[in-house]
Amino acid sequence: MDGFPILTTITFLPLVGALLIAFLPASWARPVALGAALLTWIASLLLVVGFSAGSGGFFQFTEELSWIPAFGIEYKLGVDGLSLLLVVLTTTLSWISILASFKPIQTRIKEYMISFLILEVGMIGVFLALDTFLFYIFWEIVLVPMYLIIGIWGGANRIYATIKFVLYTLVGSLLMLVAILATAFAFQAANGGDWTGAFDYEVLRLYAATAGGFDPTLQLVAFGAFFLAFAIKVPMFPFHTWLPDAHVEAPTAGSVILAGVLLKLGGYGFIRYGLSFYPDAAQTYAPAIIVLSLIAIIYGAIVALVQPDLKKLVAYSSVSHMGFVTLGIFIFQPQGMDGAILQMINHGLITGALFLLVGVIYERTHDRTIARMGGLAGRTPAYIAIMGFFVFASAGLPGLSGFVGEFLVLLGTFAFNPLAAATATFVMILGAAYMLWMFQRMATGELSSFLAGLGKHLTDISAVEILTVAPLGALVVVFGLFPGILLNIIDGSVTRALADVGTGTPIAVDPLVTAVGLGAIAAVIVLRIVTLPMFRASASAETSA
Amino acid sequence: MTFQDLVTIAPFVVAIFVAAGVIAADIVAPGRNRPVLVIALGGLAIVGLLTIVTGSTAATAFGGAYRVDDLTTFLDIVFIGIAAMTLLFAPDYLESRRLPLAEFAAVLLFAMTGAMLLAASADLLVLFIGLELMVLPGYLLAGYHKSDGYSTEGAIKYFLLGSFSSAIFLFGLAFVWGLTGTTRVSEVAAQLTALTATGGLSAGLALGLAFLTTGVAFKIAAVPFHYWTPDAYQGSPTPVTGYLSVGPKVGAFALILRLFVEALGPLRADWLPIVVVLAVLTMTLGNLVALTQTNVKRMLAYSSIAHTGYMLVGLAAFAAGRLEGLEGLLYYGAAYSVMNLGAFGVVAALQKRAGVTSNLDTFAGLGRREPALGILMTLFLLSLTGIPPTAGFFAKAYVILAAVQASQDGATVLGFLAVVAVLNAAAAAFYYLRVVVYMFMREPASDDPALNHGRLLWAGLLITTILTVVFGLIPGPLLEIVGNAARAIG
Amino acid sequence: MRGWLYLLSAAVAGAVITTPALLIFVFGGGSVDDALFAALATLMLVSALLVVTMRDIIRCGLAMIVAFLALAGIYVVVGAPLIAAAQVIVYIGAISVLILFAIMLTQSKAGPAKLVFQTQAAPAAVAAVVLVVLITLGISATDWGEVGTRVRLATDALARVLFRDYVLPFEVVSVLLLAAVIGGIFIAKREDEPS
Amino acid sequence: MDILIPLIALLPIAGFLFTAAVGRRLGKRAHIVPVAAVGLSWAIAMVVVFTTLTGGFGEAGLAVKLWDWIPAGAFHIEAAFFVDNLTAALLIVVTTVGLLVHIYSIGYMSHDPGYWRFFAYLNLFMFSMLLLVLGDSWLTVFVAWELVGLSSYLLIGFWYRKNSAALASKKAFLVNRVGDVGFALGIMAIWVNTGTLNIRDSIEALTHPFTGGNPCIPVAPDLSCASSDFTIPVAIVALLLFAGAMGKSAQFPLHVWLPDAMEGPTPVSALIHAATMVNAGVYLVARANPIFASAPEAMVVVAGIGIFTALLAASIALTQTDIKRVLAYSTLSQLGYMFAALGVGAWTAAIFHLMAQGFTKGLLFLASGSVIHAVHEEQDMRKMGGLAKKIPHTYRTMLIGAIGMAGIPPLAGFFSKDEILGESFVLGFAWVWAIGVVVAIMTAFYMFRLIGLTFWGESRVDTTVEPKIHESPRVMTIPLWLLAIPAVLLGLVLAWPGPPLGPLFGQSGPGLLAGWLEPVFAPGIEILGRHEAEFAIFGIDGVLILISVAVAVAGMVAAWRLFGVEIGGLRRRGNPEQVRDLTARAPFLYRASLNKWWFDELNHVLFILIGGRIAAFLWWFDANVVDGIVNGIGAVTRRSGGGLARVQTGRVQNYALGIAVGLIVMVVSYAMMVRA
Amino acid sequence: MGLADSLDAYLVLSGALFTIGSFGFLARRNAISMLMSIELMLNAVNLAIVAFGSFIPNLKADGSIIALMVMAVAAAEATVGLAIIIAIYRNRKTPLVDEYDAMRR
Repeated sequence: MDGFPILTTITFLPLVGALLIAFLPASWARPVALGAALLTWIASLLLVVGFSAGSGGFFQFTEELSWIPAFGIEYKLGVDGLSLLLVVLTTTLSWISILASFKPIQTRIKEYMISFLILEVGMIGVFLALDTFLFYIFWEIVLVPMYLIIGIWGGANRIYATIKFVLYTLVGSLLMLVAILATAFAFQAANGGDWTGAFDYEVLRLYAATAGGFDPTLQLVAFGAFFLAFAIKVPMFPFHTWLPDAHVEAPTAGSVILAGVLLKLGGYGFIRYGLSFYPDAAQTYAPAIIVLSLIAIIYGAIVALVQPDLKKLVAYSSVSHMGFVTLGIFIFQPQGMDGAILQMINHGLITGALFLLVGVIYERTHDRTIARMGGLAGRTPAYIAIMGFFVFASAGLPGLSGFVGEFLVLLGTFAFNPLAAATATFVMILGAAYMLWMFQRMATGELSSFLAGLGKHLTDISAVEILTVAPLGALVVVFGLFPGILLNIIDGSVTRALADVGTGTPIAVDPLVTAVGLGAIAAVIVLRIVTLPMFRASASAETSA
Repeated sequence: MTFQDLVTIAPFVVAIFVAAGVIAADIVAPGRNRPVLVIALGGLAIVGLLTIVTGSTAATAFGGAYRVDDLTTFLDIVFIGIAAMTLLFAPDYLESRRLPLAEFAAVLLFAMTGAMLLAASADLLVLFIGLELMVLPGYLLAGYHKSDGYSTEGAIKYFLLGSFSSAIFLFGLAFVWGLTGTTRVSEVAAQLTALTATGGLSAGLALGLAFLTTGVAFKIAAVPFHYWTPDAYQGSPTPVTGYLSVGPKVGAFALILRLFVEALGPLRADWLPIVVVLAVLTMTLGNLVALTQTNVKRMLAYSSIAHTGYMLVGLAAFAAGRLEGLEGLLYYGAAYSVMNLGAFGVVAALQKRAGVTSNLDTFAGLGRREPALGILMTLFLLSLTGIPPTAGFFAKAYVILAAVQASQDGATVLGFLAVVAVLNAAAAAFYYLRVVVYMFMREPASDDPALNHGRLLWAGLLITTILTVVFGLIPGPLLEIVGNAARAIG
Repeated sequence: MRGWLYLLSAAVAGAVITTPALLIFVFGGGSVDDALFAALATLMLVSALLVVTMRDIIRCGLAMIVAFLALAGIYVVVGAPLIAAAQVIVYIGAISVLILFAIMLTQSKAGPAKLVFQTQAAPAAVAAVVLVVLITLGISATDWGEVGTRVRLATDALARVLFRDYVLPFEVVSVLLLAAVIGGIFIAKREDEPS
Repeated sequence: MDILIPLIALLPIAGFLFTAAVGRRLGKRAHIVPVAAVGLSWAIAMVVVFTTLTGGFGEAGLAVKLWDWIPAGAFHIEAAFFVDNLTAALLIVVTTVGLLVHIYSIGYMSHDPGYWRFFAYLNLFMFSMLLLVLGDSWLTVFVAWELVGLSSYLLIGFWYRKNSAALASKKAFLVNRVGDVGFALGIMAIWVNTGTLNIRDSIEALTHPFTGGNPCIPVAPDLSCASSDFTIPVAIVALLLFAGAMGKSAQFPLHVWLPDAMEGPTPVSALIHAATMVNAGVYLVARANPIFASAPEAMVVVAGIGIFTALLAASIALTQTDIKRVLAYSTLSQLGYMFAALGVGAWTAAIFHLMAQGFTKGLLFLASGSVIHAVHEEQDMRKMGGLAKKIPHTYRTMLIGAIGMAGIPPLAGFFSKDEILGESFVLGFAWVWAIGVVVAIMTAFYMFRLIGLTFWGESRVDTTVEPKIHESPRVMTIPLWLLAIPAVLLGLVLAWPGPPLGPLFGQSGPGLLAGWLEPVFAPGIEILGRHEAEFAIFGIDGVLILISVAVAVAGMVAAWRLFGVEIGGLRRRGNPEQVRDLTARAPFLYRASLNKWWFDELNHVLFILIGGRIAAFLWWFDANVVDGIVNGIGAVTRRSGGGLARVQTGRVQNYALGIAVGLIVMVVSYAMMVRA
Repeated sequence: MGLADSLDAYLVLSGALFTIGSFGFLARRNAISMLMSIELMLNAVNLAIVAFGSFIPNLKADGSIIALMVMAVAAAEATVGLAIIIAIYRNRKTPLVDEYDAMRR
């Protein structure tokens, strides 16, 4: 496969599909979209076949093309274990989501499929880009189609949700742009004013690893910017509030991709850029990030306990689960990092499936209020059986994939600090609690009057719908029993990332600065609480004007 | 005046003749658009060619009053392009309002010649006259829809404040002239270097500088001298608004380049802080107020103010010692012109049906009624927001890069400026995307049938679209050009 | 009766204007030019003030003409007779007349003060005062390089300079006027006339 | 063997998958495959057990590796099975009771629409349970640990239409999870201490830290040798493991789920909540005996909690009216005994009691199921009575079970319980023994209260049901009798010291079971530094035996006095008045017992009321503060924009003034830069 | 040295005239008055220029030239301005500028 630009192919195959759809009649949109996505998927599988896991964390199938020579910006793609898995996850979820949108999406199907395929391009690109500038471009490209998908095909309050999503993400990513440029220039300056390689991931990484890397102040600031961008995407507490809104309003497939892939962009960014470029800063920030992660894990779970809406519940569970990812990354432990990556994949599969299943019931009831469900086990046994499977998978039932990742993270954390581990492990109970609560309310008891009222509209899960979740279920089992498959692939990347960050030593930050920062945060919170009566929480009307 | 001089200023002269030719054509065949357009566009093509040909070699004419260098060429091309685009967008709009094209074209071309002169001037007096030649027709264009109260209101506001600021500017000019004793830009610079070398900034010089800054800040619509912009933009006929939002703006920046960067270059340490403050105010206020606008033209007016701010960031970066700042400024100018013209082109297209306002509701469901326009508008708006891969994104990235560089050189305030810039960009996303919301996420307010737009309009939109994408995806060539242009004076 | 009043007021005005000149001339021991300058300057400033303060806009226009005349005089004093001539021709001959015509066209009558002055007249005055103070300070604090005495320049020299160094601006100004006229005519034309 | 051992566990899972896939279509034939699967795995298990106990694998036992489960660098887990004598002992109980329950269910569930589902779940459970006892690494055990939780969840909530069942199943799972957290942390602690999760290696490393001579056991993360200064103290490790055991074996305070679990079908109660799953905790602690042995303080905790649970549960069982709940609490109480035994270090006794209880309790539950079946799903004993003649097989088998529970020689129940009491006394835990004796009285009392209320006296059965009462089909009664056999003989077989009649002549030796388990518990005993106590039937042991028999009889008699008795010639009517004024005399104790010491109420307050408040508050916090700040920023921005827009008055002069002011500011600011 | 011979005197004078003009511009409501004010300001500038021209030796005639140009420009401005005033007067029937506030915020 060498020579043939497979990565470019994978990245832009969906775009081809999008263009085709643009020029074909609307009736073709569905098949063409699915076809394009499937082709991409197959291509990515070929990539897996061709990928040699043993060869350490080096990038494979790299493609290099001078793009903006003035700044040494290149079109450079490459894949290592980490990106490989995420790309495959993306391509898989993409065709599944497209398939899942066939029935729900009836209006403006052309635009929908086009946006979706472009979205796929962006996501794949983010994972494959080896040039910070290119990375940023793909990163932003992801934004637009998602904005449209939520905003056009979303629920009642979609505009508020989508604008919140975009603005929130944009704030982070634009600051990240500044950081990217600053880093590039710092390199150029150190490189005697030569721009070549100033945006090249591998060059920068090497530079960061050697000769003390970037200047501490730059590291602190730049990492801060990157952190914000990634933390918002992950999303880490307290930057998570866009997620529930976005999930609730987004169409099913949108939620699937949102939870399945977009959230992973953050984790990926941390591992790929945060740790490798600014090891010292990473070491400096790590404690704070770990604390935030722990908060997210517990907080998300507790809040999920009282969610009245299926999607909101799953959304908050995502906050909790993604907390494990950041936790696993920033304890700088092999097990933790392995676990974090596994957790990303598994969360993608499981939560993706959960959203699909929520979509299934929503299709029939046009309602997601848990209180109105009940007694589905009798009416739609197959659906409930599948639901149950993923509910327990999400609750981290051993033997299914969710468990391995979580446990590895906990293990690493325990080695890092038993108390932190104890805190995080506590979520085993909460996680089971909200999941079972939801499941019981949906499945057991007599068929609720609301559902009964739907009469024969309330059919059991259809073959197509099963087809959408079945692959995910299969993977959940396989990865649960043979996580080795994944672990071997990511091994190299993990080792490299840890080696990179290992070179870092915490930077001494003036306690005054810290104090001032904390003071500011406290002030904001207080201010907010004081002004509660002034701006009610439902700024939705105002913002969506 | 030698023959050589004539050759050097050939583009300028020809431009004037084109303008005159348009009038002549109208006299010969009154009220017919085709000949006007043929002459105007054809003429512009010739002027463009001449510019490129003559611009290939740097030269001066009239004893150094007129100067051709890479900067001149670049700016002239931009101005010619702007004029051409405006001419492409205007006919439909004017026709539906029974407004003659000939005078419009003529006045527009005169304005363009003014801008060209501005870009080429190496003499303060020429600079001033070029400026006037650029803005006076602007007043007229603003009021071109003379039967419309808004148009004339905008015009008179624009005129009164404009001439007020002209007077201020001129006053400052007089002082600088009095102190340096010359009108030749190069000599002024030399003199100032000498003056500041000894006594530093003298009171009179400060006075002149203050008046000049004020006058220029007004022309580029920098806060707090921006008041005229929203009213003038909103009132003017939409194609004119499109022109005003880019032509005079880029022209004013040309003025800045020639006057502040070249003539007052030695004083850059003194005007840098002012520029920084202006940049922050301009970006922030422009964006904040734009958030609350419900009229797209007015919203774009405020957004244009904000964009001035971003360009000022580039200027500041230059003043802080980074030539990249200048390049960024120029790149931004070009990118901004393209995308903003495109956006206004769409607005103008929508207003083809007379009486259609530019309110947000007009855009409701546009994506349904006229998908093509909707998608193009989205592209332009994304570009204005600064989302890759569009011209707007790369331009922003460029000025920010310059600012970051300057800050790492030691001028920390520039780093702050960069952060303010990106935060503003984020805020700006809200109002730009709101238009997208209306176009794609709202149902059409009226079920008017889709309009059929003229071929010219589509051509204009096509060009702007292509350029918007190209400047975003393949910035290489343009980077080369602006690089040379910047080096010509930096 | 009314006639007398006019005469009286004219006399008063004359007194006001000439007093400073006389003072300088007699007690200040200044030259004739000084006296002339003082008188003209006072006349200009007073009439300028009248321009911006009088209610009847027609009288404002007339006062403006007076101010321009005074300025022309000052030009003579400072030694630029040609400019003085141009001043008379261009401003009094062209612009003032133009303005008077406009006044006729827009036939605005004299009104009570609130119709004449903005509500913000007071702050405007303050601003103006601050500005003039600043300017004065700035000017007086500046050393204007080697300042000679007034040079009365010969017309031929002027012409030479004009057609050597300033031919381009000269040409361009004509273009400017052309543009202004073309546009102006169109804008000022009535809508219903065939365009 | 390497194939057979995995098969034991894999056959049931195969059965599960098969039934889950196609069971729905099989209708009434759905049971064939599952039962066959379990039967087969029973047969294999027996072979394995025999080979093991006859020393086929030597003392170390046999490990079978399947594949590398989690190869994460220093953290390396194999999916492997392991069989030694302890496992074998458990296998006997699990597979036998499991098989019998399967057979019994054919009859019991025959009318249930979810017939196939039931067998699928049962198979799933069998797999999980077998995995639990066969697992070779802590993590494998943990997997099984959770899986039995899952299958128990499914089976308790089997009748999903019943809300009570659904809630009970959820409760069971969550309460178990609480324990599992402890277990999980314990596992992590073990790994951090020893760098391995293989049960034997890690125990070796924990109990014999690296000191020159001992082999080096690599410790994560840097894979150095495990030395005695562990990151986590062994006592903590032990207690964490015990926390897991508490969850599964429903020890105080995590006992609340077990009684509710009776919402499930009776066979489930018999299999999971009496015979097998609830014993997992005992197995775990026994398995980890060296760890506990090296942390005596932890053992005291175990003993304390165990015996307290025994007392608590027994006290509740005294007054319950639901036949199954009585049994449930007795199960709790007996589990308490086992932990007491584990705590005092009488591991063999604990396992012995486990096995004895496994059969006895299984028998009692199945019998009670048969009773309930007979009176048409009525579980309230106040609506029974006088059933002895109507359902003789059930009556007889249940009576046997009751006598065993009461602790009358020579039934299994007697031997095992007496072993525990005796050992704890001998080992110097007199308090444990004392409480144990009290519990013994209660046990005998409530068991015969149950028998009395259910089978003796005049019938209180609903008149509509009365005529339809009938004995259960063979498919149900046969398993009862089959279970009765071990319930009677197991004790004699396993515990008889030395040759027949030997003890009478002072001869003694370790019982059969003790012999089997010797290698397993040797390390623990060695660490405790304890030499075998001589068994003296005419010495202290004899006295203890007499005491426990006496108290057993006392309990029975008390029950007879109050609730009557009808065995052979022995007849006596019950005496409700006496019951009434007894309850009236100790009203608090009565109500406490009746209301299960208000534990459910307490939990409701703690978790539903308080916890719910907290969650609700956090949600409010999320919406109003965390998100509120975000929206607030947005709102402030927009409003400030609106404010600034006011500058745009539309009046030229205002603008001009603005410009003029700007000009002035400009002049001033430049003037400030004047350096002259 | 006398008043007429000091550059400062002329400059201050022009400054005064300039501010008077700007005051008029800020204070008057009538469009034409404002136009006149602007003319005053331009004249002030001219005065400054001419003064410079005749006082600073190496400027020589340039001052007068520039002044001439400025006059021309002023004329052009006046033309345009009056045209616009007439146009809007036609629409609004009032010369009072502060009543042209249909567009605001």
